[in-house]
Amino acid sequence: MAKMFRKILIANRGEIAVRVIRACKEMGITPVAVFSEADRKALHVKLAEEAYYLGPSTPSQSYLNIDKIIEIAKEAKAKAIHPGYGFLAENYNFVKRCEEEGIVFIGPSSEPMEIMGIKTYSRQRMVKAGVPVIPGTLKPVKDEKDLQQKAQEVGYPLLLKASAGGGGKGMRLVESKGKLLSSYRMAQSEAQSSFDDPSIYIEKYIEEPHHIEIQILADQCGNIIYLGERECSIQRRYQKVLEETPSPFLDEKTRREMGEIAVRAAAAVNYRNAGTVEFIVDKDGQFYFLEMNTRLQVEHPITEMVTGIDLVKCQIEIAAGYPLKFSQEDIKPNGYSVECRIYAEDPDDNFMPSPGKIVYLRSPGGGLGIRDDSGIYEGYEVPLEYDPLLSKLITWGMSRSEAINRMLRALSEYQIHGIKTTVPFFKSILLHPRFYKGVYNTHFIADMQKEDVDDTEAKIAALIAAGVKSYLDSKMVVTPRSKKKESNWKLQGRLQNISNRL
Amino acid sequence: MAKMFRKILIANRGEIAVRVIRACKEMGITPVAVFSEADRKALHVKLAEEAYYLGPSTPSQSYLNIDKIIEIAKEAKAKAIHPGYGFLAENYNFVKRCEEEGIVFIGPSSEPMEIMGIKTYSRQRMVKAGVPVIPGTLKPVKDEKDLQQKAQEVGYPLLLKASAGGGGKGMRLVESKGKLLSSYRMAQSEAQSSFDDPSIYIEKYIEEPHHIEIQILADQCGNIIYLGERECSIQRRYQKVLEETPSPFLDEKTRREMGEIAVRAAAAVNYRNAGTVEFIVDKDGQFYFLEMNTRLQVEHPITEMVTGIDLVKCQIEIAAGYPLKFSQEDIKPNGYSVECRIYAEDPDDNFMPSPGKIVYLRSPGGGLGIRDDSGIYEGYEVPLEYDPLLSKLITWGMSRSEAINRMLRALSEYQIHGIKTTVPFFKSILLHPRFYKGVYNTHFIADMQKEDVDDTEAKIAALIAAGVKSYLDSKMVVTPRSKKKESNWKLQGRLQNISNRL
Amino acid sequence: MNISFWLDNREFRLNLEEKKKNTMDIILDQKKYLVSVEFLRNNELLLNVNGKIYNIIIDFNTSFYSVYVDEKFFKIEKKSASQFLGKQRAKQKKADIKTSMPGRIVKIFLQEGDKIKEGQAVLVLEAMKMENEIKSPQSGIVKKIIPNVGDYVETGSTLFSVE
Amino acid sequence: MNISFWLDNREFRLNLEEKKKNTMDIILDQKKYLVSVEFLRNNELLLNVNGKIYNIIIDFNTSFYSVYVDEKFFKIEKKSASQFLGKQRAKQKKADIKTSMPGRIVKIFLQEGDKIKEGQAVLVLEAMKMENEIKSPQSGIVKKIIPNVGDYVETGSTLFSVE
Repeated sequence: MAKMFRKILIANRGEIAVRVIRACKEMGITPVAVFSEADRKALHVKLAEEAYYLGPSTPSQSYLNIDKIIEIAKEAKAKAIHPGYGFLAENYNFVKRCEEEGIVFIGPSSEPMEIMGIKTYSRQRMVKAGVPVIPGTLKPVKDEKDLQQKAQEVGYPLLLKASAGGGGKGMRLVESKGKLLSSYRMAQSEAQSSFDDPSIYIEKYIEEPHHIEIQILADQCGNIIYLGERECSIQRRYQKVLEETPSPFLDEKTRREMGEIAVRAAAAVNYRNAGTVEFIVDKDGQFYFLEMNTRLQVEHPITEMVTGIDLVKCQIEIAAGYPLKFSQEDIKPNGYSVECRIYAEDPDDNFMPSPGKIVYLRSPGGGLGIRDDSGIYEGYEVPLEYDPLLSKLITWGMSRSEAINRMLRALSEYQIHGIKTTVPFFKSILLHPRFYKGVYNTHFIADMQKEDVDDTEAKIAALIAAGVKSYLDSKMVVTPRSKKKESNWKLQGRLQNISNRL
Repeated sequence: MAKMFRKILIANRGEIAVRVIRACKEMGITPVAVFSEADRKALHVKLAEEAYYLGPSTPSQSYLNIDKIIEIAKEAKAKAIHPGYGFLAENYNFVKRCEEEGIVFIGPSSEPMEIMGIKTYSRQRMVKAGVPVIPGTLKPVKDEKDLQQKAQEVGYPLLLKASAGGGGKGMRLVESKGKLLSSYRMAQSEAQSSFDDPSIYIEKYIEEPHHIEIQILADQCGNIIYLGERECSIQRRYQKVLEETPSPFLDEKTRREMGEIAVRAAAAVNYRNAGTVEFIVDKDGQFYFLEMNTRLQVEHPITEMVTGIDLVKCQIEIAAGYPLKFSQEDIKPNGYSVECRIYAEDPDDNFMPSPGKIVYLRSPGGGLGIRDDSGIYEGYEVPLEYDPLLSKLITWGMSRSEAINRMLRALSEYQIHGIKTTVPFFKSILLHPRFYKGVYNTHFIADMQKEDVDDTEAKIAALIAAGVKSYLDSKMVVTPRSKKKESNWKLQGRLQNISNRL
Repeated sequence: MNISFWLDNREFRLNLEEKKKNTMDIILDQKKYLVSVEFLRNNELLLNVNGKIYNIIIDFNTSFYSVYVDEKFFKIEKKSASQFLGKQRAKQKKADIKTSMPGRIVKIFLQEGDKIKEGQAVLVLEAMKMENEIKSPQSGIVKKIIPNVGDYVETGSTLFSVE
Repeated sequence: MNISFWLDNREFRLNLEEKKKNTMDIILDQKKYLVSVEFLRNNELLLNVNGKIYNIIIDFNTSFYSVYVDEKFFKIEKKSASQFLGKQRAKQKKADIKTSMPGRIVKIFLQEGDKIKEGQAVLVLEAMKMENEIKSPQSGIVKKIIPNVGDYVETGSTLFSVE
């Protein structure tokens, strides 16, 4: 009979490590955190019950250091490891190593992970399983002759993609025959440098594409269910920015078909764990398998909000050998959910990363349907070494408009000072007529022109504030013996300045 | 056709004012706050879009000052007033005044409020409407002779209650004939001083009672629905401490019966607005009408968590004349929810009030099914003048145990320093075997003996912390030129102490 | 470095040896702990004791440390045993009852000179819309009652003394 | 009291008259505002302007105020018009391009002496796992490029100058 783990090591950092730590605590499992030099004061360390030092800040020497992580797991007697997302989450060598060391990896076994990791493999498998894939080649093109011939068959516009790839690296859009060769060579060299594997395959380019993914759960007893979709078409530089569920673009029939296909895709590789099957959906609602993420997604919370199912707890139960607690019939998504990814980036300066100290923080907790999965706290210094995701603000509503209006309210209460964040950016997305109507595709942000907001009122307030401060500071000098409360504040102000100057 | 308000004045303070302000913002309505001297820096002022000064801190001169509130509403052009709970929420003279002034009171009309306010009136009405009431007298006892005769009919043990009363004031439990007269005289004088109305009526005393209430919604078109129950038996000095829904004590049949009776009770007085019908349920599941609260309840969020319905928005829509968006069939509560009331009281010192400055605050936002309806922020000074409710921590779970374990996790992350709070107290309730099993009645807290927790580990950590601090402070003196980060912290520490000393 | 503290009327001796920056060995009750510490905001410490994590808020004023370990509070005194016992003895003889909260005096049950039993209520303090009975921690005679009915009292101010 | 500020290259004159503690009349652009202010934590103000509420974070360093109004940021300068215009003129002539974030230089496209157009990328700075092109705010000649590929640069340090 399945037995629950006593301790789980979380081989990750930031908000996702915090997320997993909380799930462990709610299950009575002791969470064990690991941290790099830069993360000595990180929130995931503060919230863990145990924490161990990994090494220098560079990922290769800390969160990607397989030997060290295995060593700590053994020392701390953690019988299982949760990889979060990123870092080692889709590294099948790490999974193999865990399998050898007799440590449970909370995720799929290494084989399906390997298949899904290599795009040409997975395309072949999916076709065999009767899962529709984007028209194109199933194998990497052999040479430039082969390339030109295959390109002719597929037709233009087309995409050249790295077989080992992902995340837009080694990808090229080819509009016409003329650009084919040059693009191919660029793609090859980029693929080589990113994945040290130059092999490239061809995909038909889908116009006005939607990026929609299906959440699935598969246990070790062969049960697989789908938990509805997530609309992820709001992207910038192939980076998801905002997600929502259900998708305003899908009809019930397509939704169900995609769910059933996703289950088939998972079954085809003997998948177990939570997983996500990503689809490209064209403007006519035709959908094609894009890739499968064999791990927890950043945007998993919106599915949790409409189903009530805690996906991280499910991952842990599945890994421990428990059967799923629910069948497909039990899954009845309820209401609407939206997620905004709060990044440490400056929306007014071309989304430049903005690491640094958070000197002031007010989070928008409170009220129905608000969730803030955050990895930061006031006084925390956002490190330069890792990705800039600070927090995920999630809202739920009975209607789509309630979820959106709740998000606008929550954003208006979200105050992060000391670094720049994308909080203000979301207002312009959420209030954009095309978003509000729900008619958008992956080109939305690129097409969206930034309309400038009228801030006269705020400007006046700012000038008045400056006036008040300079008046009171001047007064402080002439009359040192003013009322207690007041002088107290002023001295505080002074002290503050001194300590800032250190 | 109904028209939505442009502005709403919130005639309240603390977490409930914040709650209403947020609902307004999500509906695109401008919230207008009012504040007393003590509340100049209160959170409800910070979050409001407009705020006006009411007067001195004493409630009678601020939050109970009807003339001033009406005057501000007119000045600010607020066409409606939300009373929250407490203060003027059940004052039918205020409602009459609003009716005269042509301002919409977001609540029932004055008549049903008046009927429900006087216990003997409401008992009579309910009996007429076929709503079961606790056996006893429907009218106040005329004199001591009448008292003794009626007491004989009702039988012992019995309760003497103030007709105008509520909240345990002017209430006496009489075990036997011998104590009747003396108890009656005490009850009378207490009723006189509390409500300047000495009239007393008799109720049969229910053994091992449960306090369970039904949430209802009634619009102006005659639609009335019920939204399930709330189990409120965890009480201290007639004060609710923790609530949950659904009640672990009720079966489906009783639940439905109580809901239908609650609807009948509301219909009997032409009720409109959100409202709560409170019942006493005896150990055999027999239920009796206790009273009706003609306003929003403190514990309304747990009903929102399982139904997804925002009750404050419903109140506002009803007051504006909109019909309910859902019928009884649409109401399908989902999952379990628990609320812990975080009070500024010292659980280790007989729940002494603990006003003062909150020097450090970490709220447990984050994760699925967590909600913190709070009226405080770091740096806020909890005033002495008002009730000690700081925040309501609410969790949701698919199962009752998930909701409870989530609450335990959230409480473990809730750090409020500078004042004493009831946060630690809830752990002992939630972990108590009788609570966990769900077999408890209103005597639970009184019966519960405080088992002391083993804090050896924490003690050792505290001693080590003191050692580290005194070591580093001593070092600071001898070597002033230590590393930047370190000395920075130390100076901060120093400056802190100085400013504290002001 | 050796330090001695008092906690719950018991003395604890600490031996502390710094290994490298913010990392030290600490011996307490013959047990050795590997401790590393991070400094967050003023007075906020992140303590790692043999891998176990503790969130600490610590404040030092004149004679004692106020330490919060997660939500638990400890008062750790730094003064020497003799002083300490001295104060203890004093406690036996005479007790000044101070208020742990500000509020208004609404009732006084006794007068100076009255006999009083341990746990007997002396007066009622109202704060935050609640009436709170202030009881005597020991039996004896009421020596002094400072405030009058209606007075407003600050936190820490003496209400009455029992001897 | 009269104060003058510069915001977005425009001068604003304020007249401020304190009525009672923390309450004042302020005249700005011929409009009069009734202002009351509450002081929260250091640098945090709760401003009430004719009944409207603004949450303010304000910091003064040497020559300007950094003011956050809710989530909007404003830089309000206190220096005199002459200085200000002086600086403006300077800006026209020569531009030192500073980095608004720390990071590592991974590519440099141009050399000193090269012609450059407004908006053209000069180098690539890597931070937080993203490569960011640093562009020139104006056309001209690249006068200096300070860092080399592989260098680590701090916030505010100059990357290159265009003239």
